[in-house]
Amino acid sequence: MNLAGNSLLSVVTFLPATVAIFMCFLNSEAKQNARWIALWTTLFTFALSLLIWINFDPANPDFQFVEERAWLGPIKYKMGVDGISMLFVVLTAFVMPLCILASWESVEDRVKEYMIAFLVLETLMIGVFCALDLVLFYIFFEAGLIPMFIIIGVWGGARRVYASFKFFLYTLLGSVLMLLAVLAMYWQAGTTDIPTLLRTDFPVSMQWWLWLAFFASFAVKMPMWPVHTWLPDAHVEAPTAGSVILAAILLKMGGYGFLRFSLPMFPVASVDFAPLVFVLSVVAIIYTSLVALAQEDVKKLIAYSSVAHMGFVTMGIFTFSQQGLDGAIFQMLSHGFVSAALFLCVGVVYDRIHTRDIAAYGGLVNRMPIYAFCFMIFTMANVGLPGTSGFVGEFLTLLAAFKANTWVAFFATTGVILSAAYALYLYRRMMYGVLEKPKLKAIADMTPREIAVMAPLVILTILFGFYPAPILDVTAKSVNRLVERHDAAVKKARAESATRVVISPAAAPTR
Amino acid sequence: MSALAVYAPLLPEAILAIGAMVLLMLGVFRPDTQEEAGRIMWLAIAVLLAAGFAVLQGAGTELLFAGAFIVDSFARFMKIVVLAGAGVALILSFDEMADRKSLKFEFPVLVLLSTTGMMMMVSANDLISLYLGLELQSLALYVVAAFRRDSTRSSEAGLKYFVLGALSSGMLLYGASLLYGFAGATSFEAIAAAARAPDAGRDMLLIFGLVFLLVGIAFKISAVPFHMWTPDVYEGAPTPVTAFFASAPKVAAMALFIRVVISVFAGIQPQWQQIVVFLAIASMLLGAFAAIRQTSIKRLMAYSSIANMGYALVGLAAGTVEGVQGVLVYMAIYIVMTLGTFAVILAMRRDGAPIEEINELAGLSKTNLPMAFAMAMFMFSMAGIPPLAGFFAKFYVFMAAIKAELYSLAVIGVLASVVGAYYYLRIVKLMFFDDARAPFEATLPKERAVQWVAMVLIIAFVLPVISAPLVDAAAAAARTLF
Amino acid sequence: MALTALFFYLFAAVTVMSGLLVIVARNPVHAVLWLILAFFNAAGLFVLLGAEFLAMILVVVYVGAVAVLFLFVVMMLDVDFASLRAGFIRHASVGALVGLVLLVELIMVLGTRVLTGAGVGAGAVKTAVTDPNLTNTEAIGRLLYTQYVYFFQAAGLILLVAMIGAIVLTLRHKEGVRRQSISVQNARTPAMAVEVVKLAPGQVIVPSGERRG
Amino acid sequence: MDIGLGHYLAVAACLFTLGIFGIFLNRKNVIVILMSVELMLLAVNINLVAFSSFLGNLTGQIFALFVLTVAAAEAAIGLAIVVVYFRNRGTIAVEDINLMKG
Amino acid sequence: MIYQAIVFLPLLGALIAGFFGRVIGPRPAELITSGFLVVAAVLSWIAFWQVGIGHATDKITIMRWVSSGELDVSWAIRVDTLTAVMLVVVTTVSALVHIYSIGYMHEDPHRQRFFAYLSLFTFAMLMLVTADNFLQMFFGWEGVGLASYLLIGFWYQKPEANAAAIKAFVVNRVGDFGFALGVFGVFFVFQTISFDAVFAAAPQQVGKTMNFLGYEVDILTTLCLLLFVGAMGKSAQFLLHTWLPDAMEGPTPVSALIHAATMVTAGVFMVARLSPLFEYAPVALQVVTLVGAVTAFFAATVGLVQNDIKRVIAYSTCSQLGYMFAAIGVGAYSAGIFHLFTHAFFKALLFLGAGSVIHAMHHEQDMRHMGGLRSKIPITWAMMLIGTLALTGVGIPFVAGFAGFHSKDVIVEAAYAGHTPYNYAFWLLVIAAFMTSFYSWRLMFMTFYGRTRADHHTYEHAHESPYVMLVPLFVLAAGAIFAGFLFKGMFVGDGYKEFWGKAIFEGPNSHIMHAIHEVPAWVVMSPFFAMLGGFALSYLYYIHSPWLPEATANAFRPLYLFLLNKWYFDELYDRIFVRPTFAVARFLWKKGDGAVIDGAIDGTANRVLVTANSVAKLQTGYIYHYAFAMLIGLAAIITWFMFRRGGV
Repeated sequence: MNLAGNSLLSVVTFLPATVAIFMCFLNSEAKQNARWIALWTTLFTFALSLLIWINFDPANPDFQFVEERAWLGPIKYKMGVDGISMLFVVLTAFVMPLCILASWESVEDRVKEYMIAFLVLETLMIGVFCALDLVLFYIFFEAGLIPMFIIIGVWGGARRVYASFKFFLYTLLGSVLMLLAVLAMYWQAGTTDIPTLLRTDFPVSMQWWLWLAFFASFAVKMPMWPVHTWLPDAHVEAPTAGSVILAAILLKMGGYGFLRFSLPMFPVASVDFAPLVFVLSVVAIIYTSLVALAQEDVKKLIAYSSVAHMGFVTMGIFTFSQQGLDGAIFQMLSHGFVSAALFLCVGVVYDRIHTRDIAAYGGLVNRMPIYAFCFMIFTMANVGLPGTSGFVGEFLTLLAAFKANTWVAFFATTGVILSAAYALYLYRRMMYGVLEKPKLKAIADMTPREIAVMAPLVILTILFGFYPAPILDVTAKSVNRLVERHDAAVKKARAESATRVVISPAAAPTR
Repeated sequence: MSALAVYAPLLPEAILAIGAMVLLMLGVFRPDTQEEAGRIMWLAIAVLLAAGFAVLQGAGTELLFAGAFIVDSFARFMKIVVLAGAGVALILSFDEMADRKSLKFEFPVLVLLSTTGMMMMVSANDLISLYLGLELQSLALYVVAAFRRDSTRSSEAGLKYFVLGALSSGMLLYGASLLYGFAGATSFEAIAAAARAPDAGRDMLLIFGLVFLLVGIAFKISAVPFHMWTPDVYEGAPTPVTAFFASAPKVAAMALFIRVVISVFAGIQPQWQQIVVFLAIASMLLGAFAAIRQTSIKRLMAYSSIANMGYALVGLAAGTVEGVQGVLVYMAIYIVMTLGTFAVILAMRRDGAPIEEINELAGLSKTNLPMAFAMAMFMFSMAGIPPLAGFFAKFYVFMAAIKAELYSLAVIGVLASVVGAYYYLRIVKLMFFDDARAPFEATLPKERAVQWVAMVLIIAFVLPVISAPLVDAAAAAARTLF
Repeated sequence: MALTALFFYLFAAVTVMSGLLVIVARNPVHAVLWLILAFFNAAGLFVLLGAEFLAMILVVVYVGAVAVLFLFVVMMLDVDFASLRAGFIRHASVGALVGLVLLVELIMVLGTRVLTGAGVGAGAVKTAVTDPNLTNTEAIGRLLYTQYVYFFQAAGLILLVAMIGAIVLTLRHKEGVRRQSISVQNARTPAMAVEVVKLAPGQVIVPSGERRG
Repeated sequence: MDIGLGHYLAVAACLFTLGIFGIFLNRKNVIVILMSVELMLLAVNINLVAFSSFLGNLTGQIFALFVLTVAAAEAAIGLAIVVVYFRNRGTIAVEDINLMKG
Repeated sequence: MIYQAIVFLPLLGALIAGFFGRVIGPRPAELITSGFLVVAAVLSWIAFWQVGIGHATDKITIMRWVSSGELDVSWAIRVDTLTAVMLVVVTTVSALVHIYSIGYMHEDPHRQRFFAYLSLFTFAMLMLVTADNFLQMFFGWEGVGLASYLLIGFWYQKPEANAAAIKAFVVNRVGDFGFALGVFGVFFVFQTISFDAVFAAAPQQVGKTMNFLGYEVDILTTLCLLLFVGAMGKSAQFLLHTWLPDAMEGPTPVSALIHAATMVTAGVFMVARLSPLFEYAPVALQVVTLVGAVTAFFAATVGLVQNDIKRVIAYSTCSQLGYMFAAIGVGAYSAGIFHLFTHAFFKALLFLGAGSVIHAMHHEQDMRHMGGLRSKIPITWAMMLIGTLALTGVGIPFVAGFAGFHSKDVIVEAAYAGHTPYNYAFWLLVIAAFMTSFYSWRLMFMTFYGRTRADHHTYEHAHESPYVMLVPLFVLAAGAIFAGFLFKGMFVGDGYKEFWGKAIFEGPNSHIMHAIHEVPAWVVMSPFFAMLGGFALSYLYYIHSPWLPEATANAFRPLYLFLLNKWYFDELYDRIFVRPTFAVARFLWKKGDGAVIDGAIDGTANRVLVTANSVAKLQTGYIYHYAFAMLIGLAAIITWFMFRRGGV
């Protein structure tokens, strides 16, 4: 446990930002230097994050690698990971070098600043998953908006201004309400320490409001229908690596938030609001799948499919069962590299043809077999084919959903059909057919650098499809305890309300 | 000697007043040149420093002149902020005025006298000292607003500020007279004691006094709907003067506001709370909305300061120790952000004059990245995005509001902050996303220093080294009022 | 008693009437004159209230200085009086309504005010009580230079600011206006004053001293 | 028919309202606005003196004294600003004072 | 070890051919994959021997897979007779198709990929048949779907192939939708998805109900029906059959392997595998029978008028799958599986033979452009003849015959013995048998007999296929001839119980296997006469009076068109599913996301801007307005307190 000292998490978290600060003093002309420094930093961070995984004790459901320091009065600097959060840290650290590599040639303008933005973003994202103090979490959660805003706005596409503003204001609007809830929790519980809050029973009527406030934030971040429309715009306009980060990591923060806060801290409200989440999830799955079917822009299509996949996540989370939660976490992780991979794939052809219009492609397999292979793997993972990582999460969440509500499972499972339709339709339009567009005649297959980016993703997609145990084992104990505590809390609250004069939930006093 | 020692708490004010007079003499009897005026400027900064040092010497709560003058931790905190604001504003005014060959020794003298007035406001513990301090401050400010007397805009700014200021001080005085009638005395203790009487809240004399008095002070912190002067005056006044307007006087007026409601009207908290909530909501909303369509940076900053005052009032509305602490932290951070922003604005010069239009910032990141970065940090901080200091400022006031169960106020506040974020983002967008224009002239060392210091403070606020002293001092200061 | 009442109503009515005329007068010069009348009558009210010193000050300072200053500026600025007052009525109705509401409320609350003693002035500091043995002026003077010396000094600073402000804003060193500098004049040497020029026959002298002040 | 505090306060209230009225009713001449302010201050002074007299307490009168002092200073500065403005614009009509708005 | 080898050798082959195909070249890739498959096939026969005769059932756990809470699923190989039968079918046909493909695909530049896909398919199919739990079965289920998709779309430059591939995948997904729900339901009810545990617990659930979509429904019936939806999709049963004919866009060996012999039978296999569940869900079984019988009839009617040689066989496959389901539905699992077994041989034979014809005709598939080929490609003709004889069930009643004779007759008897209402299953199947005979012979006659209708050039260059293609035909022909006769005893004979062991469960009330032997003689004879009738009619139409088909078609034009257009299923589905889906998709995108949600957001933003404008307009620049604002503020606050009397 103490192998890497007690501040491994802090090191992993702040290493990229520290390097970013030093990079500020780098000569702007030395583009290559900036790239290499960023690459080595992210790789080293990834290596360190693997150290976390190696030293992580899956049998222990508690927070591990805990660090605690005094900070701002009642707000402490407290970091730690458990089975729920640890893998997100690794995922973030894993995706980062790929992003740097993916931007190697496509970003020529203001390279140093680009790399700095990404490194800072990495720190903030890892911080979100490590923070064990509510305010600290909020700071990391929210601060990520700044570099992302800059990344979309500076290096983005034609409508980047609209997209970046939409992204920023949409998510800000969601999270400011959460901030108020955080404060209310602080006054109620007297602390913002997450482990303590996890054991705090909030009054039921308060839970409702807190839950709604957190929901506002996480639903936007997820994003859930109908607050998802920032995502297609942001994805489409962001540079490839930006889309990757958005899809792979930022979307996961919402789901992580549900797991870390909404479920364990407001168990009764979660149960009460579960039908709402189910409805929204199901609508997200069907609605956005359908919308994806109609897309003419590759990135938009993938973005919409992300929304649909996140629908499975929220659905799984609110089944309150081991399978549902395991599945949701797995789905998030899997989506983390699958959607990242899909965006990277789009980036590969975008770098060559500079269009995201599906109609501009066709018959790519003729000249780009390796690319077509990778794309096929990820398409299949996106479709949720067994044997790819995309399947496990989807299956577990649906399995749990059936237990919770057959209607939900019924409608959500139709997503299986729709996802096949839009994904294969996309593949067909881009890859298959005769290569007849003049622009594509000379298109070249993936370069070794691009293959180096894709290969690990392909391997992981397949590996975790066949052998998901490394992930499921890590999450099992923590999830198990979460579920048990949740059940106990709900039972207790129900017993209490039964002994009191029954107040209908709709008439719950509004504080 | 020992007789004089009694007056030790008055030392900072005395230093300022005497310093101002000495500098005035120097200015009058030395040749009327730019160099000489510059020297006097430096001396004025030295006087401010000395006063600040004197403020730090005090401890505990001390009363002078039969209780008309009070020095406590709260006053000391606010005085330091005021002095810092005034000092930095002076530093920022050098180059701009020197460039226009309009450096005059009267300017630092007036700033010093105005600062003296602010110090008196902060220490006021009597309606008369409140009024005199306020007027000393205001009269000097009227003059500096119109300071560029050959400029139509500047004199219009001065005129508007003066007319409305006179109106507001009339209202304030009317309120003061009613309070005097109500309590039979002008000292805060007496009024507080009277207001604590059981049915005081139903006595309309007291209520009217409260309303008129608060309206007068609300004008000074430019809370809506008493804010109307702010955008015009900010726009018209010379930019360094605007920087000054946006910083120290706001702090002093806020200090006054806090002391009046917390220690004078403690007995009728529900009543003043309603007023403060109204002012806070109106200010936050108007500040957020009206700023969106602005094209002038200074007007934008005016609306921004209106909104910021609204947020500060959110903390005050709570009426608790946490609330006051929040306001104090907010004001301190606000000063840093504002002066930093003005340092950037003043540093961006084309054709020998600082820019006025927001659009001229376009593409700044390509021509001067460090400055664009600093500006972006200030903007994000103003928008309240963590981990920048502006977030913590809002954090503390909303924390207090939540504790006081002012939920709807808090919700409106955060929603307004999202609207407000839009126009801050717009500036970042102009600087980073848009195409570059001609680069600005070489930046000025003083402005650069100010903007760097401010930026470092804003970013490094997450470090306890920076934030803890401020937060602790604010807490201590807030406690003395209760 | 009745006399007091009579005088009160006289002074009060004239004060308010002239106050009204100040704001509705077409000619600003008239307005200033109405203002002076209002001040005089207010001074009368002060006398009724036993504040002789203030009444005097009001007349001396206000009528003697401030109002005259107004008059001076009004006349100096030479405004085209004929065109004034044209657009008086435009938003007057709404404004009048709001003003009226305010007035009614103020009079409702204050106009009926009687000092009951209870609650009012409960914690009043007793140091400034009127001493029947002293004249009003003397009593004020004693207080002003002892307990209220701080305010006195502050008022001094305010006047200083007013002075600096007025000077800094209005004093102009007009270009092209010749000023007398006595020290320079006294220090003049013949060399500075006289220029010796050697002339060739028929040559014309261009006076060079013309350009120097 | 006793003249009480209320009478004086009512007179002051009338003057005060007139003062306020004068400010936003006047469209033509800034100086009249300054005079309106003087009316307001006069109202305040009547208030203070009346209270002082009825409370038997001199503070009000002293306050009024300071108000007079400050009012004089204010008038000086106000007129100075008006003069400066007039020099720049050649007018002091209130309706012309709107270079800056929005 | 032998089982692992059987299952993973194809995977290994697929990986080698797929990843290193371009390095090692096409020929080694072909040889490696085919070689591995041959080995696997041989091993499968050994396994069949061990299990079928030696009753050496086994269960081999390979690796943990998904474990989450109570759910604990491993990769495992379940070996029992059912598995063994399927292993034999899959590996044998697959090996033969691999070999055949060496010849058939020898001009294709992407042969490595083709072989990789074939082997990958085989692997997935083997995973399916060896599954020990629902999840692994689902894996195989979807895996074969993927391989099918890849292989149908193998000629990716053909738009029709791509469309057919997507159609196959998506329609299969519709079935999988039901299958998946079934699996979820199984887990919900049993807390496990391992076969053994579920089967053991099934009897306790008899008669119990659960809530499904708001209705209280019988547990086992519901689960079985859901699972059967999956089978319908995969086995192209009525309503979900539309993908199968289109799948003929793929290379013909693919049709033989996937769309005749193996994958499409997965549904049959699944229902048989789940017999311990279905046996307790009689309602579900009745549905199975109904769907099977209707499919058998429906597909046969369509087959009557198709002109594409592969489509005829495809509809025939569809129809034959209906037979299998009909058998299973009445409880005669072993009969169904037996037909599956024999069908694999003769249908693969027919497809490969058709492939040989197509090969000879330079990828001409329309029978109207064939004819008279017997002399050109006699070996193919002979093979096709054997296949037709087997398919139509030629044999001597009560004695022996071709493979189809044995298996199909058992099914018809079972359908009779199953006592469906009005014996509808029996009659539908008999009529279907008649039609089967008709269209099979029609195919033979149109292709090989009469005067050729092919263009001269093609006809002249028609040539017999190479031996690498013919040898697999020989093997399959042997199977088509002898499989029924040889294995009848084992599969459905007296020793069937011993042979199947626990692999197939028969409910305590199930006497169908006995009843089969006691059906009246006319019942036994009926398929024979149907077959004869079909042959006779076909001869009349296509040899004796070739003008008759057109005359009949003209006489019954609506009916003809109805059949020719496959009962208008594609059009119908296009109208009610595909087009509305795209319309709705577009609507949701443009109107839902675009107009409503983004409209609301942009509208809010616009409102903010408008408000901002009006707020900014308040700032008029006039002092008196500013003062007025202050006055209003003041008056408002004062009035507020006046009305509340200072109270709160």
